[in-house]
Amino acid sequence: MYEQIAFYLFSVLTVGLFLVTVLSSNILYAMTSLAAGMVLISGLFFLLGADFLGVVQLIVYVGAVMALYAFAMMFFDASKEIKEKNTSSSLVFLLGGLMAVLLVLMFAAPILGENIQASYPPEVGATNPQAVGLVLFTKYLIPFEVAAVMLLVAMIAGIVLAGKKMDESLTTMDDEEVTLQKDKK
Amino acid sequence: MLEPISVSLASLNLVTLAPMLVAVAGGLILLIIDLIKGDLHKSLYVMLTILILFVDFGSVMGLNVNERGFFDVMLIDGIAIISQLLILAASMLFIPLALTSKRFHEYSYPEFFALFLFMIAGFQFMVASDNLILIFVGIETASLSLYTLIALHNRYNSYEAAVKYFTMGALAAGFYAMGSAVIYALTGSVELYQIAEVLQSRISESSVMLAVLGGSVLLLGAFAFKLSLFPFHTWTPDVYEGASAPLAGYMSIVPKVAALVVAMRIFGLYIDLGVEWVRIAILVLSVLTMTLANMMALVQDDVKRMLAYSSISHVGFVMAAIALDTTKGNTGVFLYYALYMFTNLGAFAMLWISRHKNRVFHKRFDHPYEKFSGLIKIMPMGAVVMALFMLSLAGVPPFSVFWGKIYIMSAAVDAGYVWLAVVMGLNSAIAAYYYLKLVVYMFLKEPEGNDDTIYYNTSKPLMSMIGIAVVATVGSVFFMQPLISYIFYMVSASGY
Amino acid sequence: MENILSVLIFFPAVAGLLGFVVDKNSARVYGISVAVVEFLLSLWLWMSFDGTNAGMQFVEIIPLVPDFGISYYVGVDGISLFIVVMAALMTMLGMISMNIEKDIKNMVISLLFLEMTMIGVFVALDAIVFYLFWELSLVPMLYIIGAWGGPLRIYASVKFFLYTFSGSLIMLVGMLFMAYLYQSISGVWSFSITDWYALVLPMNYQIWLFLAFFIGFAVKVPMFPFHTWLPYAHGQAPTIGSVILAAVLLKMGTYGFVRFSLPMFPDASTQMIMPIAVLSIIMIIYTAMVAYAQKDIKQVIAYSSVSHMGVIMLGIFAMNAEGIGGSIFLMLSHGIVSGALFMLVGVIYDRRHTKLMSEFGGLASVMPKYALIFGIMLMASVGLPLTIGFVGEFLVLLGFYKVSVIGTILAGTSVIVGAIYMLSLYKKSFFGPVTNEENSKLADLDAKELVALVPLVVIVIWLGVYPKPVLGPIDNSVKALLGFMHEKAQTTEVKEIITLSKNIKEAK
Amino acid sequence: MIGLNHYLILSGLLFSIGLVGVLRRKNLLMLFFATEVMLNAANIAFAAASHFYGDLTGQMFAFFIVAVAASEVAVGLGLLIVLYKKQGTLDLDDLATMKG
Amino acid sequence: MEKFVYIALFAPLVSSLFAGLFGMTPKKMFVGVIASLLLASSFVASAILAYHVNLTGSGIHVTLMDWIGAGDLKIPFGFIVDQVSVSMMVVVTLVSTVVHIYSIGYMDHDKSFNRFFSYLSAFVFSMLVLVMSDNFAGLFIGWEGVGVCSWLLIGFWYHKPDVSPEINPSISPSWAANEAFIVNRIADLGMLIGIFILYWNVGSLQYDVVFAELPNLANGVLVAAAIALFIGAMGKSAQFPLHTWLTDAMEGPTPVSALIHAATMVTAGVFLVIRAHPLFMMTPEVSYFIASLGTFVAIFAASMALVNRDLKRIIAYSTLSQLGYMFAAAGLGAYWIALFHLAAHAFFKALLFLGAGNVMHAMHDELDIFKMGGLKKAMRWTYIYMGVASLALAGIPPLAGFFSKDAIIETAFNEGTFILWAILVVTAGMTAFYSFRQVFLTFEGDERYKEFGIHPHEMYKFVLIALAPLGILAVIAGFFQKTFQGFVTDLLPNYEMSEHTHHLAMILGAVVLVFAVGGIALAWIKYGKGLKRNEKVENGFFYKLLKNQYYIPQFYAEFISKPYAMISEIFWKSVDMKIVDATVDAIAKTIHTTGDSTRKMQTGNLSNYLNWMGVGVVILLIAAAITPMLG
Repeated sequence: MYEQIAFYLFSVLTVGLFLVTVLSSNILYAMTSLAAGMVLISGLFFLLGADFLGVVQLIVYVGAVMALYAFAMMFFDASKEIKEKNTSSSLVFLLGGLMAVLLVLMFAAPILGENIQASYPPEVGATNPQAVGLVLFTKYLIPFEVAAVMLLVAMIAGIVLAGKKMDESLTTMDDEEVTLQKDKK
Repeated sequence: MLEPISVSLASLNLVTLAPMLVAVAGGLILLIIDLIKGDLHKSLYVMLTILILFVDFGSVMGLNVNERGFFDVMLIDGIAIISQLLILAASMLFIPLALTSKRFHEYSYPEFFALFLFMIAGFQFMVASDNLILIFVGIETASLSLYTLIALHNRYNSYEAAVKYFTMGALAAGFYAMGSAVIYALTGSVELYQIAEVLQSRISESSVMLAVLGGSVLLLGAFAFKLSLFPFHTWTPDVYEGASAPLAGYMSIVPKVAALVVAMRIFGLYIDLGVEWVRIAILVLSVLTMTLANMMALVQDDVKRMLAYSSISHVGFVMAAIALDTTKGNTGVFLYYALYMFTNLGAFAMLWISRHKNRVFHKRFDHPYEKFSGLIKIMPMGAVVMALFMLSLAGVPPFSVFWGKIYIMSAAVDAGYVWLAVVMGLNSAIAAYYYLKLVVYMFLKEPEGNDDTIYYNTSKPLMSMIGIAVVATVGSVFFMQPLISYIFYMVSASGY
Repeated sequence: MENILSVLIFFPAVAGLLGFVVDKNSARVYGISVAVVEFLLSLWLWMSFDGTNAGMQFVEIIPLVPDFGISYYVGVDGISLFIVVMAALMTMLGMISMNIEKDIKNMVISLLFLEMTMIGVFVALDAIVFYLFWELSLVPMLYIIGAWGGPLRIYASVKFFLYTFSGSLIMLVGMLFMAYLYQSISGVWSFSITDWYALVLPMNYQIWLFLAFFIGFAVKVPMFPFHTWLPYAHGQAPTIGSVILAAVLLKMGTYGFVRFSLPMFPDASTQMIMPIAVLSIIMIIYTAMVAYAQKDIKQVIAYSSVSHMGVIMLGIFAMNAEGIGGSIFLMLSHGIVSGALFMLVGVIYDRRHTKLMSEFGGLASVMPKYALIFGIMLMASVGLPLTIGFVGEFLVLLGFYKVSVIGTILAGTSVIVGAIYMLSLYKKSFFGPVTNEENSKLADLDAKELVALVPLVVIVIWLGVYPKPVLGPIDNSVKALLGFMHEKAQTTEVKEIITLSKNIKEAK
Repeated sequence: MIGLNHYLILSGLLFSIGLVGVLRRKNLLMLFFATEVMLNAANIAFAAASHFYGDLTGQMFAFFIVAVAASEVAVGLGLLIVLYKKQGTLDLDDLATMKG
Repeated sequence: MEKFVYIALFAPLVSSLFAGLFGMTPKKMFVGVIASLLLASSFVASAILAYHVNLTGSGIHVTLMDWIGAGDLKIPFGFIVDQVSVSMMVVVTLVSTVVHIYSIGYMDHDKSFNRFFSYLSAFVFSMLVLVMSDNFAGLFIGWEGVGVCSWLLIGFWYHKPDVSPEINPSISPSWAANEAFIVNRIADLGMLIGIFILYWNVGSLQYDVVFAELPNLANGVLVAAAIALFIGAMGKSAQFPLHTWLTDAMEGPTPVSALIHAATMVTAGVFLVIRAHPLFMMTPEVSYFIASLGTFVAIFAASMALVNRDLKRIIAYSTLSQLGYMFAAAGLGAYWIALFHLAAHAFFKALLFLGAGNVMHAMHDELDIFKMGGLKKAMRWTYIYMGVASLALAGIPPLAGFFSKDAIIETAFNEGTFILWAILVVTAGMTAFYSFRQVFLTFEGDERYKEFGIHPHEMYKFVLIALAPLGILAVIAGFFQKTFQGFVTDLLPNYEMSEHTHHLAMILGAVVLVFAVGGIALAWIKYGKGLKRNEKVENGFFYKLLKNQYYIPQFYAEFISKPYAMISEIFWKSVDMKIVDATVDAIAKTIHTTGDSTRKMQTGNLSNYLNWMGVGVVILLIAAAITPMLG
């Protein structure tokens, strides 16, 4: 019973919050509601027994990602009301609406397969983080490592792109300018 | 406490991982070298990269067909091997193009080469797995690197290109995630062979048909973006224009090959299951793609954008072969790219060596047609080589792309899709027009502007790369037989 | 020399490559020397050819892509032999008569490559090799028209290229389908034409395949209504380009019908006799009338080519030895005559830089030798007996009479309408007083031009009086072809339409 | 009883909301928010399916999606920074020099 | 004997080639002489052959080599010298020799003297091929060959400009040449069809094989073949409605008119009918049609000759008319009579033309007989020659024309075709009238030429001497009628008058003679004393009709030539350029515009791009949703 109440509560709230995120013209509202929606989603994860995922959601999304966005927002001086031109395209809402209708249609079907053997059921007696850890470090070790590489790439990319060296472009400089600049150093 | 799990090293089959490890480790080595001593010349990095790729290539060659590794996450089948070889070969052709006589921004970063290697690792993971998770992570690794590589060219157009590519990529990632979620919800698995089994049993449930198709649609959307199928192709010309010429050439091959392999795995599965709808959807998309892209290429004013549209059209061509879902069709995909690779890289390299830092001929375009006016008078060899590439792209025999074309058309005919072959033929005819346009400019028009500055970016390595491309383009007929039999063997061995 | 065909194909190509090294001022001589050697080689081929053997000779097979059934497979029979010789001859004479100063080296190299492709098309016995040369021939021609042509040259050359290219891509699909059928029946891939001959296909396949091949060939021929690229191409091309185009390239289309359509799809071919005959007759009369309306000498000859090609088409679909043999002979004669006519137009164009008839008049008084040779070629073109033009046209009409009387009468008007436009052309430019001052001082043919033209005159008369050395081998191969078609035809009606010569019937 | 369908429908709705955001946003930063919404929607679906199948794979996928989202943010923000330095705005209507 | 065949045949060819060698050089007298000698040798050889044939009674058949061999078709260069062909050979070579000699004088001042001989000898060669060939294809070679030579020779003075038809109905030599060639080509098509019919029904083109096979053929085939071959004959022999070219052909030098357009080439049609008599004998309907058409042309042409003022054109009309007689005879089955008239006509008509040539020579190419008169003083010999020839033409006994023409008229009576007979008789009277109208206007009466400051003079002596054989033959040829009949009827069917006709022969002859003499007398009355023009008559309808050749040339110009040119223009400008080519270009343009409009989706705006992706996925999803519903 409480599960139902929680689900509907969380659902309505997330939908509402995300609607604010995509519709609000104030970036601060948008970001805040996004963060709040993500918190609620972690609540859904807990509801589904995915404790570890819920925690990750909280830490990574709400903690890290949102913090990054916050910094970015400050960097871009975007805290003030943002004026977006030509946003009220009816096509967008038509597409979104159609998408919603179609997805609902699709998901309203008895999608849950019967007689499907779970490939990686949680280890008996393990808590959710333990079970996740077991699968993650056996079956999904490789994706895990690749994800590490991916994060490394992201890090390098972030550093390189945001770095000072990007301020001057060798691409558009003539050869003389390039040597001149080198000499300056 | 939980029992410790023991896994024998042999069962992991680490060798399947070797190629990617080489690439990743190589990338790390480059980073470390940079840390130890900065200010090293790019030629060092270029050569090291080539060496790493060489080792990588060797380790792929050493793989046995149809092996799995690492809890079956890794799947080394024939198409994984071929596609990795293609990716590596194209990369080896691409990277020496960094050795231009002029300095460009991206090559001043050692990170450029590290990111490049990570990207290759990403592609390799992508093709060497049938696990949707690893595919996803591989795609993202590669894509994120690629966005950065584009932006590193460091001029306004390249940021614009990177941002466009990135944003649309993010949307595509959303489609991919959602599509996988649908499939997972349907089958409880993210591994294609299991998905196939479960779907086989559920295909008769009419109530879930929408879900089955809907999942495929979302995935198709994601891959249509990667492969730049109409109407998901819109990023392509802009990104190619914004990226440096060699990178644009590279993008028209390697990411496409990787995405095609995955598309082959996923949509081949659907078609094998008898979901004709997917086949029709792909056919419609690919026909639209090749036709409309051709028509748009027709009206371009810039050679690079024209080549961008042409590469879209080529993808449409190849994608149709996937819809056939026959061994011959799939063989054709790789054959096509193996042949197209040389020609297309050669064409983009020709653009690269004619690249000016400032736009001399046109205020917006780097490579307007006018730039090539009367090239035969200014630089006969250059014009002949470029014309060769253009004719090859147009499918004039006996140049390389022709063989790919007839192989795929033949596959279409074999599969009973004669109309498709006809459409392909007519499209080739349309395509011939815009390739010819460049030939016409080069051979039949009088030079415009100052003559001597056209091939200004040239250097020995570039010339030798182009030499290789020319030899491969012209002499393709002599290695067709081994190529076809090798690819056919590999594809049929992996059951596609 | 068993591999003479390969030598013939690749000698000009190699020479063309080496030509890049040759100095600009010597390029002409280089080109002529190569062309002469090539022509001598082709004569050698003729000499070593066994005229009594109707089958393929000097066959070479080198597998290229065995998995896909592609091999380098060449050979000649009586049908292709003379076209090869003619191609070499016309290239040689064209090169001799060439009067181009600009970028002469590029021109010579293009011509040599073009020669390779032309010979390649006619000796190829593998569909892919055939297609390869077929397409490749477009490239040098594109360059020749586009670089040395008139004011509309780019439009003309691109139109030429794209039109032919589009058509041939449909043909390519046909070839692939043919290979597929072969594979599904025999289990192995093969693009060999002689292998394909062995296939007996059901009617509906034959029709579709016939149409696919038809589109490719018809554009090249060019058949009405696919002919409009031709006036542009001829109108804009430099003399040498028109010569080669008219003499050899157009023959690729009609040759294709003989080599592919007839023996592979005998039933469909007989089914399609009437539609093709209608198109051909329209071609003959309609383009002859259009030719009459032209103001430009070259355009007249260009349209007349279309008209004559209509006669050739008609002969091919006469389905008897007289008609097909006549067609092949007419291909040769049209090649020589129209080539010569284009050269002659080039002569006057070089002198006056115009080709409009209204600019001329009374040339016969000023340039008697020129007028004489033009007159001979004109008479050959209108099919005067004892010139080369008559033999083929006579045989074609004779052969087609068997198919349709009305058709023959209509097609026979070609002897009338042909005379009308040719004679009015001759009258307007050569007869009457010299009205234009500029014409009164024109120099008659010089030595170079005579060297190019006199051999053609000799051939025109020699083969008109004594066509046997050429007609004999052609006839042999054609009879074999018909015998083969007859055997392969599936219904008795078709067998009846395919008229065998009596001596074949007796032999059976 | 709350079944899988409930979660999936929620996921679908959120996905559509995210799509609307992606399609209508002109500010790049806010557009990125919308992509996060879409990825989160997928996460819900994965977690739910994982729960109802009693299978951990879905959670794994969700986990990696989170990682991907984080990486994307890093790279995306990096790109935005260079762009902002050059252009001074994040409005994507101003981002249209290349077209046609 | 074979060597005489070859001498007869190839001497003219050698002559032509020899003269051709000097074709572009200034006049060389020896060219003419050698050409004439070679022609004479050809004549001698022909005469020997004739003697031989007469002696042995059988023809000589030689085969030089193979010409065309394809499929079952085998055409050799084969020649047959039999009674028919040898008669033709003798006539042709005799007239040719005379004309060659004549031309030495006539073309004296022409700068293209050598070229002329080349063409003329080439013509003789072609004509000999025509008559000697042993198969239809060989005949066709000669047929076309004489056509080309005729084209060359009519257009010999090609440098003359075009003038309007009011000034000169023939416009210009080159125009007339082209007209002749093209009209002949129309007929040649018929001939070709005839050849095809015979080939596909018989399997050979050899005369002997074909004629032997004829009885086995269906009647329809025979009729078709006969009609087709006769159409060919109509062109060469300028029968209505293909007759207009012959008068225009008078633009050529007069020796050409004498040789080609009177004596030899134009009779090729008659020769064809005679040669193929087995065929025509089996198709009486066609033969009757031939006879009727011949008769019609006889009077039709004669009527036009009545009012014409052009010296050569009058003779040309008379040629036309006489050809009509020949066809009438041939069509009625009297082949030997036709051939006899052919030969006799050749002599006196050539003489007439050559005489006219003398007049022209004297009158500085003036042709209008209204501007002549009283020339008899200056040109006595010519007057005699032309007078004799005109008498012969008018059929006054005992000249050649009397015998030959009378026989034809008698045949018409004999066959019971009285209408034809009547027409032919009337025509005979008309013939006499216009011939002598011309003679009197030229030679008698007042000397009108003096107004134009012309000083006529007689032709060279040697020319006049050379005309003597023709003059003599014009007088005496008729006496050999029986000999000739005996000679050729070895091959041709004999034609004898019935008893009834035989009895009436004298009366019939007298009727004709009355008409002839009446005609001459009328001519003398009207023109003997000088030219008196009658405005009223000249403005009359009939006079105008005849003067304008029944408006047939105008009709052809308005309803054939002009529409042809117009349709050609329409085909080119409207159909070819605006429809066929425009369609092709429109396809290309459509592709191009589609590209141009599609490229608009590439706005450069990221938002649009994202929308496109959204649209793509949603459309696919909708399709996916609809598909299962559709099943």
